[in-house]
Amino acid sequence: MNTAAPVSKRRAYEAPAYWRWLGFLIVAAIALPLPFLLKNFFIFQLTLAMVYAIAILGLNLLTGFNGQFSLGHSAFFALGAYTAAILMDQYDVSYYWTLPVAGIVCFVAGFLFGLPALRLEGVYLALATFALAISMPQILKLSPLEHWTGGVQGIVLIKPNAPFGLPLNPDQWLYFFVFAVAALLFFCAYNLVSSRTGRAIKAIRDNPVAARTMGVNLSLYKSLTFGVSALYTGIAGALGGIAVQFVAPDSFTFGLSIALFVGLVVGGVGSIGGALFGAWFVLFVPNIAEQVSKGLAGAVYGVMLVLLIYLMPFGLAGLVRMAAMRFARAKR
Amino acid sequence: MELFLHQVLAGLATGGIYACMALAIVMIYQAIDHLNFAQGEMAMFSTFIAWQLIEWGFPYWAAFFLTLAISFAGGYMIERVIMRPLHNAPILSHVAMFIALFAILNSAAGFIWDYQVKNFPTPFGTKSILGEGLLSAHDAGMIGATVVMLLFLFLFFRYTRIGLSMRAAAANPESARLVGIRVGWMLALGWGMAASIGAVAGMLIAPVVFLEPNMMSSILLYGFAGAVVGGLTSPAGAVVGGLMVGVIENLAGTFIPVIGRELKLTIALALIVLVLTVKPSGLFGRTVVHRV
Amino acid sequence: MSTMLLQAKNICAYYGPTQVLHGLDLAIAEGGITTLLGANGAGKTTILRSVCGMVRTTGEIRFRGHEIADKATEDIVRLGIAHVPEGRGTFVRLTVEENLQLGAITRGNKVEIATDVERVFGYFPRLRERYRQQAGTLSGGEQQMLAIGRAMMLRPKLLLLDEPSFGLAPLIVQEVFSILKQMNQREKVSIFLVEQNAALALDLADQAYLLETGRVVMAGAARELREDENIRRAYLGY
Amino acid sequence: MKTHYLIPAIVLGMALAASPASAQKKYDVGATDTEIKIGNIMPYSGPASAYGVIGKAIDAYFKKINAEQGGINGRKINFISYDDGYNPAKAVEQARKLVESDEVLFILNSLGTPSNSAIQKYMNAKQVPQLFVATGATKWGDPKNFPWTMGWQPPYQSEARIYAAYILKNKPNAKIGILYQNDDFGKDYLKGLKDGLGDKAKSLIVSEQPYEVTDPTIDSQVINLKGAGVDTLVTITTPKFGAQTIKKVAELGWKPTHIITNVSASVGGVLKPAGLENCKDILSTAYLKDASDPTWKDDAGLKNWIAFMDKYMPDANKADGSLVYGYSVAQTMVQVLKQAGDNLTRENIMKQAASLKDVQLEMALPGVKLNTSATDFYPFDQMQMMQFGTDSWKLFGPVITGGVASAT
Repeated sequence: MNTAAPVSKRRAYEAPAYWRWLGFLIVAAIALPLPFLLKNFFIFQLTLAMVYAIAILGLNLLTGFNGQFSLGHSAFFALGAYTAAILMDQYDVSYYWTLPVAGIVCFVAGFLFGLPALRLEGVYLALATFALAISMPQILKLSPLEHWTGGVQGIVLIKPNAPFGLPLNPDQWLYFFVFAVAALLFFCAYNLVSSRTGRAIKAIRDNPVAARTMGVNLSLYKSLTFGVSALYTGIAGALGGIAVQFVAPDSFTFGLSIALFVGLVVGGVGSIGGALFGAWFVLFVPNIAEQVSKGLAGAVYGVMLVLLIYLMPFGLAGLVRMAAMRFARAKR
Repeated sequence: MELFLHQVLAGLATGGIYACMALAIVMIYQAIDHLNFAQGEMAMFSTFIAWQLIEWGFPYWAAFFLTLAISFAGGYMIERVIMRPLHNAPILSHVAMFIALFAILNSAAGFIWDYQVKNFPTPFGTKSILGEGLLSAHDAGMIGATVVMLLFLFLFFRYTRIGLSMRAAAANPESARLVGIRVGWMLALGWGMAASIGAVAGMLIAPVVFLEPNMMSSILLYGFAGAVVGGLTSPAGAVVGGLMVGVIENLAGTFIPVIGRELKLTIALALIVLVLTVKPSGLFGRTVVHRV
Repeated sequence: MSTMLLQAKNICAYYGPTQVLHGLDLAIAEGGITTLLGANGAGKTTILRSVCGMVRTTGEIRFRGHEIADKATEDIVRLGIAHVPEGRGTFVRLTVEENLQLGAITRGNKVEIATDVERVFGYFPRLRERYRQQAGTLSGGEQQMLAIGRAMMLRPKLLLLDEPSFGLAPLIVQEVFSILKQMNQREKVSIFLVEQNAALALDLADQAYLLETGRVVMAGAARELREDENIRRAYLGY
Repeated sequence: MKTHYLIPAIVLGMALAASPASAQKKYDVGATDTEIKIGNIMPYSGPASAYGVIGKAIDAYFKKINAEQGGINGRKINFISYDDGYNPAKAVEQARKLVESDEVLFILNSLGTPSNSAIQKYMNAKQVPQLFVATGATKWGDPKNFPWTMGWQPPYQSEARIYAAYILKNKPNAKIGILYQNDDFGKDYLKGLKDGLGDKAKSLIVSEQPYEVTDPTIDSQVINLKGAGVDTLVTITTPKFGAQTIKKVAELGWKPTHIITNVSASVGGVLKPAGLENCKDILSTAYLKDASDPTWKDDAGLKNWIAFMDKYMPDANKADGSLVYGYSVAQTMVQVLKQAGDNLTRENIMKQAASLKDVQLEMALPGVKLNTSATDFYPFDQMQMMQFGTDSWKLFGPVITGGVASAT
């Protein structure tokens, strides 16, 4: 497949800045009281949804904004999760310190992987990242590394308690913690995308030749984007490991990459807010599918995915954008 | 040295499987300009249909050709019914559609035929023809059939008008319409042919790995690797690439100490990525030269 | 003046929700060369795409008595309209030979096709030298020749050309345009030419239209337009 | 026909658990006068979906109990089974859903070592029984550290030790080659085999060949084993690779002493596809009856099972060993619930699960009995060796009690 320019070249409808702030405030107003209203299990699920949203956002930075296709983000997710787990398990590092470390490790890994990947485009890049995703669980199982990784048995972690004697249970605390991290990362992503650098990144997606003539250093920007994308996904992995309290090679198979990719598409390629809906899909649609039919859970999931893509070929963000455009036109 | 030879032979036998799949992948790439992630599952599903026909008492070859026809119709229908409404959607939505197709076919096969491994007959027999069972008649037959298919495809694409139309429709649909080609039909035809070739691959592979719903998921990966290393634009490259992957993987697993046994796939993949960074369109792929 | 080959009435065209053409009328005489002038973004390319059914269009387009406004591109082409699109639409991965064969893909008679290939070589001898080469490796001028050659393989009644001079050296442009003139006369093919280079186009054409923001603002014999004061100032630059 | 299939078990259970139905009713979340809620996690989708039928078989058996006996002690069983796609992270989510949202009394037979490892700590912290997990890893019988987790099937290591003992006794100078799946399952077997061989492991094992579940074939590994001069092959594989190995060994014209794990010993699921003519003299062990093995065709237990299958799972493939497995797990559970009587607290469930005495399930081999105690959390720890004849397995030797339970 030709994925050099995977997103539609149509001009995106840009919402005014105050809308974004309004959107954030609405999300916050809904999200913050939730932990006091829901059972712990739902709080945990929402926490996981935010974790996936961060990972999908990371993938979106690479695929949606820079036009590089990746099926290998489960590997960065795993790397982040294992970095956090090993630091906590072997070196008694506090969970919050593991996030920056996981982020940096993944940034470096992503940057380095991005360098040879520079020579690859479209399907070839897809295969290289695919290979990365397939290899990661095998590397994690490798006997010489067993001492750190726990081999096939994985690592069990302890769930952090709320600090400063806050009257929150661990699930509630983790929810707020992840919410804060997610808010920060989404904020950074917005700023990155609309900055000078962000324009360069998008220019590479839309027209690499023109970008080069405009003086954009293609290799540097592409590798950096790869690094930042891996950083996001790695932090998500670390948070995921902490939330689930367990990391093992089987949690980070190629299936995770596929799930993130599907989340990216249904949320909306090239849309930052879409990652939230993508995460919702990744987490809840399999549950809905199995309620419909146990034996055909996979098929039901597939059919739901098909219908969703028919309904909104440009993802939820595309649908919203279209509606907003209609609305704006109608107002005129 | 003996072990080396044995592993090379066994690698060729396994590589035959990959080559077969790689060919099917390149075929659909030629026809629709996409990699289809559901291709392996389509092949698996076709093979189950053949198995069912044989269970119902059809003779092997009748089941074989009937399956080809059914698969062709199935592939054609998938394009018309599922992919057609999406022709304006972005490419990533297509990929998501392939994933959905994968999930549906895999799950449906498990539901209909359950997950017990099934024996699938071979038309070539299992007699050993080289090196005491290293290369069986079936292995040789499989490689032979792959080469025949390759030849057939080469002739079809190179020398028939419809083959030329299909290539044109895939490479540049808009221009193809402008010379009067019915692009929609060509795409559906491409899907149909790819499904049939996948069915052949499935029916050749199943006797070796046993038939079950997850039979193809890993083979598809190796097929991709073979197709890409050989060059996606070159059917012959895909066959050579598939055989290479089989041999390299066996040698890495056997001769690289400590990590080789546990990471043989990883090592094979790393080598492929290395090849690609040196030769980005594969060993035999044609680089498209653009001059403005 | 002979009968009208193509007659368009009140065509409007849209890209998504954006309207590009605003109800224009157009007629192309059989056997002649008609050119369409206008600034960038005036909608010249869109008219060609409308004729070929490549963009959402309303209105009425008749070609040799057939209503074609609601037909699919491939069916319109099969009626005898060949279109050399913007950017030439070359099949870069295919050979020159295959590109030419594709031009005649809707025709069945192999002998006729073979003689037509020879005829194209008669106009463009350079293509014969490049016969087995991948089309993407050709130079810009050669690719333009290939595109025109491919279009002629259809034996069209009407040839639509979109900016054939774009990106070519002046000498090559001269060569291409003189060949177009010959083709028009010898092959009995009418030509509808969209061109930035107004001077060149008006020299070649019999009839001309001037387009501004999706509307026809002037029409007439090419000779008359060339004499027009406004046109001279705005498009010919002297 | 309305038979009480569990008659022997019930009699035994009654005899041993003095008066199970105490007058006082006690409940934890998940149990009421009319209902017992049981949770379960299965890989209905994903790479291990082949095992999803276990969940379906358990469900079908509970349906039968509800329909034919009105449930257990008047309480219907409400069996809630969720899919985790063999993904540990998803298993945690599903376990929490079962415990916190559906409020089940306990979780039964959740499948897979990774998934159970992921939820073990949570279940023990919550003090919710994680009963009869569907994995043979040795770590599930650890009442000291994880008093709320219990295994069910014989530990992989126990089985491996049986093979080790067999080899030491019958082929003291064997050249052993091992083909194993490179995951928790394979590595546990490997450890058991090496532990069982003891000091001689180093000298006897000449080649170890791992494979990945994602490998299309194991041809290369088998060739390496043959090339290393192996004369005793131990095959630690899942069914598909077991069939491939048997076939490849035959194709190579190689005739080692071939031991294959119980997981891959199904006549209908592995040996038939691999070709029965290739299976002569293969060794394995068993603890459940193989429904596809003609040996049992006149067995009363099997007939009951077939009657159950025909009525409650008519579309299922009877050659699938997982169906017998699920059926037997459900029967074990019914036994425990009967013993618990009206005291349906989580603590008592755990206590009753740890008080199984010589329970003979109808689909277990004759003489292979369930036994647990406060210190023994391995319900099945007995197996018998068998050798394949021309079309069926022949049991031989005594019923062997695995060494792992006593060793730890």
